[in-house]
Amino acid sequence: MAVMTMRDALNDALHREMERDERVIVLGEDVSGGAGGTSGSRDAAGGIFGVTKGLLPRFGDKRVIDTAISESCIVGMANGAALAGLRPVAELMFADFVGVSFDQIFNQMAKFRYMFGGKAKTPVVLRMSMGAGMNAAAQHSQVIYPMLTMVPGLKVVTPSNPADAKGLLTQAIRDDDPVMFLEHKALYARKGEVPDGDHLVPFGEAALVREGQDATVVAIARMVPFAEKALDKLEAEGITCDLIDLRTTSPLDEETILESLSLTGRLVVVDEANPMCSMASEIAGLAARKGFAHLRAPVQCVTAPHTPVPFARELERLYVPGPDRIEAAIRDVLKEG
Amino acid sequence: MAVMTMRDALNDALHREMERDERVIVLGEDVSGGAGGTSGSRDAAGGIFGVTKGLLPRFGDKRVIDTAISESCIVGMANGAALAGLRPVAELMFADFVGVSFDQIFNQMAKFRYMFGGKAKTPVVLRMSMGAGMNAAAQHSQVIYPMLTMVPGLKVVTPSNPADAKGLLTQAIRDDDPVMFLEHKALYARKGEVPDGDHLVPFGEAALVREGQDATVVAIARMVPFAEKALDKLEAEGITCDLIDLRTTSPLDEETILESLSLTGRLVVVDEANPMCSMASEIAGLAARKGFAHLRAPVQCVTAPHTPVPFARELERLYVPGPDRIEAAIRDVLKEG
Amino acid sequence: MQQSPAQIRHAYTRMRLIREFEERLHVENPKGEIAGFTHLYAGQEAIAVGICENLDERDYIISTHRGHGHCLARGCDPRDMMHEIYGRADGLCKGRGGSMHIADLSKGMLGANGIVGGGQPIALGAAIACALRGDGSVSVSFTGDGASNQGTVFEAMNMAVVLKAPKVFVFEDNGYSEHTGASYGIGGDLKTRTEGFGIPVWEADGFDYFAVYEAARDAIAEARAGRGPVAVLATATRYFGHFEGDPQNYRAKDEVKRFREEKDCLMQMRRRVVEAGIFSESDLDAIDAAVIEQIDAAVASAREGPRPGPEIMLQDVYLDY
Amino acid sequence: MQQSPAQIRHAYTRMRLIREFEERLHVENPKGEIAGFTHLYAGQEAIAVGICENLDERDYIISTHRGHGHCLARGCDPRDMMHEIYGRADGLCKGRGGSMHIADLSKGMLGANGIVGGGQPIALGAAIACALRGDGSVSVSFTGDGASNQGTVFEAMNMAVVLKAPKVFVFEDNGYSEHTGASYGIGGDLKTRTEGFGIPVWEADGFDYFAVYEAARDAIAEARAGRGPVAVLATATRYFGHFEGDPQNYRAKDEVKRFREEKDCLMQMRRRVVEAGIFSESDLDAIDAAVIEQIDAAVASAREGPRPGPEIMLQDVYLDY
Ligand SMILES: Cc1ncc(C[n+]2csc(CCOP(=O)(O)OP(=O)(O)O)c2C)c(N)n1
Ligand SMILES: Cc1ncc(C[n+]2csc(CCOP(=O)(O)OP(=O)(O)O)c2C)c(N)n1
Ligand SMILES: [Mg+2]
Ligand SMILES: [Mg+2]
Repeated sequence: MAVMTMRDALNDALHREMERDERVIVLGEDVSGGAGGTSGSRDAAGGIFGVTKGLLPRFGDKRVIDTAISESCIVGMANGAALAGLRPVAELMFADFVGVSFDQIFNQMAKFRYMFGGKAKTPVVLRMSMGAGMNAAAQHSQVIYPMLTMVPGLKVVTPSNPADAKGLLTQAIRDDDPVMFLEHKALYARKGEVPDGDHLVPFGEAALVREGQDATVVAIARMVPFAEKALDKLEAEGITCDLIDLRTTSPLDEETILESLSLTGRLVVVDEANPMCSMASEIAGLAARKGFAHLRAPVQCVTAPHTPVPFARELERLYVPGPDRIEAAIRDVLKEG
Repeated sequence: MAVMTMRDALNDALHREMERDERVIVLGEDVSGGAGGTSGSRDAAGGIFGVTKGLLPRFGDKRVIDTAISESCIVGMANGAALAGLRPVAELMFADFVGVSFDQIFNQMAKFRYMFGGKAKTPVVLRMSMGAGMNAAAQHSQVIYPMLTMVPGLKVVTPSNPADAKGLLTQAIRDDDPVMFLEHKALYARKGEVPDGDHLVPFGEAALVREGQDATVVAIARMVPFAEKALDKLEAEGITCDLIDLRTTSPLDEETILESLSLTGRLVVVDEANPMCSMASEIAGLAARKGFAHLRAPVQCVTAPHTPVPFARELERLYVPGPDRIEAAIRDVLKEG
Repeated sequence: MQQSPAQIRHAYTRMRLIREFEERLHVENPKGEIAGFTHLYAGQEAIAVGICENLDERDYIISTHRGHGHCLARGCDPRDMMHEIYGRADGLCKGRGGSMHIADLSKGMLGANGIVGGGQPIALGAAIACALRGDGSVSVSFTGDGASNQGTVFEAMNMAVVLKAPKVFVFEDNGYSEHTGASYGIGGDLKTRTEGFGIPVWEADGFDYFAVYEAARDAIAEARAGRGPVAVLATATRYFGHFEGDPQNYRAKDEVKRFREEKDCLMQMRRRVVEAGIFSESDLDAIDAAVIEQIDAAVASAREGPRPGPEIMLQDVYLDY
Repeated sequence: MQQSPAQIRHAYTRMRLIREFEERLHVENPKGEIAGFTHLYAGQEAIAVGICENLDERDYIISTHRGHGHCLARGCDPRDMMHEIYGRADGLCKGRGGSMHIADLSKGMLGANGIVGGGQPIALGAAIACALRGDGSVSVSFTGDGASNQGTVFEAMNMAVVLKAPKVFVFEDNGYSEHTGASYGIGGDLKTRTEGFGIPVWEADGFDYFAVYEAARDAIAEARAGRGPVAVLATATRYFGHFEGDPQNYRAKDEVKRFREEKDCLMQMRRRVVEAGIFSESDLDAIDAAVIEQIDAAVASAREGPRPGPEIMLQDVYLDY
């Protein structure tokens, strides 16, 4: 075990998997950086968040491929390379850029295997940074997992800490299905203990981060540490909750949620997404469909408002569901029933 | 009142609005058709489903603009024309083609007004055909309203019959916000009475298509006539339900749903979308959040499975939620509580 | 004609196979047993076959919505394809894909594609795999005149040049993009526009098998040698509507008739082969007859093929979920 | 130099305004009061101003992520912009947009855009509105060397030709696309590639205001006359990193220094104007001093500007919902 940032844990997983399997390639804008520049460096960036740093010097530019600004082409290339036997890890700098590449995600990689009668395998990992927290405004701050989660054929991964980031990325690269790998940009610097050597976290297994009695709190990515903060405060008052970190939104670990709900009878879902057709909606709906017998109070959803992500610090802080709103929702869920 | 198909009702609305307001323009692939062809006709298509038939001869090729196959550009042009004072009605032949134009929908038109401090107005209508029913397979059969409904800044319209189609399209064209107008391809030939002259259906007002006692059934687009079929059968046995046709999924008429639920205590949601983060999830979640006090049984969601749309007739029929599955869900919702 | 008689027989047979496959679908379609959109390739056979005769096992192709010709030229089984088009459980894609999504990965056939312009970046990805293997293999995308205006196609041309990838862009100008003439939608012209990206272009008459074959041979040799992407631009026409059922209001009444009578690729090939004394008319008639028999059998078995059920609907969304 | 002294004063002032605006932001940024990504335009002033001096009220422009220069050249209020960049409630966009989303519809400024390549189709839509009005107005998009590879840009070029739209494509080659050299990502070269679409290209040294102005004047005249889209290709450099905070590892240490010393657009313009006897050094110094005062005031007021609250977060998603 070593303590490291999520960025370094991801970087470690990439190095290890590229070492382990020569079919793994990395591609995207500035995944190395410096090509055509005047400094002579070919590892000038290593990804704008530094996650792919050091890969080009180690594995060369046939396996670490800088591209032009052509996201449809980046994702499409990953799709084709996968069909042809490689295991590409493609990068969209910002998750918001699914906009310019959505067809290759939603109509192509997600559907090949099904449309082609089960004969195709498309082991693509699409890494992207998501979420608010850097005041990057409306086009660089979205968490887009709901619109990926709804697409059959995709798996969707949302790590909240360095150990999971390493374990889930390793799993993603070894997985034979297309995986959307969403790295919350406000978590890159989050530190934590990370297992040395091979570390895999299976998909579809949520983590029970805390155990408690009074309610079930389900959270995703950056909402997990925020929920922990809220719980720290409530625990001082004797209020305890199960805190479930989904880790993957597709597959969704319904069992863990429903089991916890059967014990607590109360549910709070914390989702950085906009409210409509969100993961919060999905899980609240799950409770209404399959957890109804246990439900003792209205489900509380803590989400962003139905607005784009605003720029100014004051506004972004209001936009993102924070510990205070989570705490208030937990208090609310305890009131009734 | 005249009886006409949904296709003709839409065509009528387009003719009337182009006549009424010269800022209205229409653009898309083959919205007229025949340009560069050898027959000399410039109204050779009128849209592949015939909805824009007759517009070019009437309004000319400055206002009825055939484009190349460049959907990002089509939607982007509509956005820019709208910012510059026109009222464009752009067409994506198939809703699935949001894939190749998603950025202009999700990062541009939806966000201009907000990002630009409330100064921009983007009165774009984006028409598209959606849904299964023509065995057009995985890339030409999707209902994509959930991924549009979740985007703040968009309005999303899903007519189920000719009268609403006319009234909602007229409203969409006169509306100052961007509107996603989803025409179910299996409904183009559906006939019904359509008011003559000006006819507007406001957004965010669901229609109570049938009134009943035993449960609330919420349905969208083609699911409305399917639900009617199911109810016809159940009514013969004395089971009656409220049937709510959402008409627009954004804004969502929560009041009508919750009011009905407060009377029936039981909810069935019928949605042609895949199940995760669907409108079914949203409305089931709504019941868990705001309708919990009235809810007497688990919510039943009738949706497509978590698979792409399959091609073969037998498979597509299994895929689409039909009257039988709706009937079964209503029976199920009556069992408990 | 530097090709051996065996090669010529192979190519002729493939072209005839495509022609009969499509002509037969045109006859069967109105009977109502075939669901969905069917886009026929008849008229353009010399292009698909002229290209694919230059390929071997290691290579990849990716097709369009008008995919039957490319699939057959690449060696997909016509019987399995027919079953797929009829939506049968034992079709090439288990009845899940249909005409617009026929794929055969075992043959390096990366799929027809219902999204115009969807295939070109994918084919470029396969080209990268070819380059990494370093075995001289290439990846081919077919692109219609209409598709050539899609942003993804431009992106793929650009990136192919950046990466010097062994990618072959085949442009098939059949005069129409659905109901719109090719000349309307294309800014500049296909050749100059492609060359503007730094991609050399070989032009060929798309009705002339030998012309396409030779252009493709030279172009593909460049790509195999690692000198970067190449393009082949071939012009032809489609004999039928955009899709089966298209009333073709955009087209002069006798347009197709004239092409059929004056330029038909099979007619031309027959004439040249017979004139060169390589095969006799009756040799070729025998091929034609065998092909027709094969198609008869394919249709007959497809009509009786097994209907897919719920398991087929639910399987193969993931390998593991 | 066929421009009047008043015109030259106007252009010089705008260029200086951009320069001082950006230099000042570079100084203020590390202090931590400015949030988000800030992309500075310093070094390229002659391009934005050389283009915009040819425009009038009816015209439109659309910008990029590096938008301050285009906004100021188009006449946006530097104080309101500064408030926006500081995220104030009374900023040009109420603090919701920030540096990357400054827009001023009242000035025909259709916005900076955080999506590379997002603006070109939008500007084409505005060009269609211009054509429909038939008043000779034009719509201008600015596109970086990196952005030029985005599919949407190619689509917009193509459709502009198809529709013969009064659209002006300005390509700004500043040598870099984030951390990657321009030469790496562009297949072919910008000029030939653009001409391949059938768009005539005027080239200009992007450090030379008069060269850009004249190229733009001639190009825009074509577009205004209804002869279809045109392009201006100008080469310059950016003086700062891609964004504020960029360590610029991809760049030789003295690269910017040399450009600043040898080619700087303001230096060149001063020299030519003074040599031609149009203004004296002290005339220009006076302009500079006034600009600096204006920027000082803008920064001072922005620092004290009102913070936005919850109403601002919730408003303006729709006109009516
Ligand atoms: C992204 C996308 N846009 C539009 C369509 C509808 N469409 C299918 S084929 C076609 C025309 C294609 O023309 P071309 O590329 O010339 O191929 P051809 O049909 O002539 O073989 C269009 C517009 C589509 N399938 N995908
Ligand atoms: C669609 C999209 N892809 C990538 C980015 C990230 N990005 C922002 S600016 C930039 C480089 C742009 O280079 P260029 O067009 O030359 O403009 P410059 O920064 O040099 O002004 C990139 C890759 C983005 N904002 N949008
Ligand atoms: Mg064509
Ligand atoms: Mg640049």
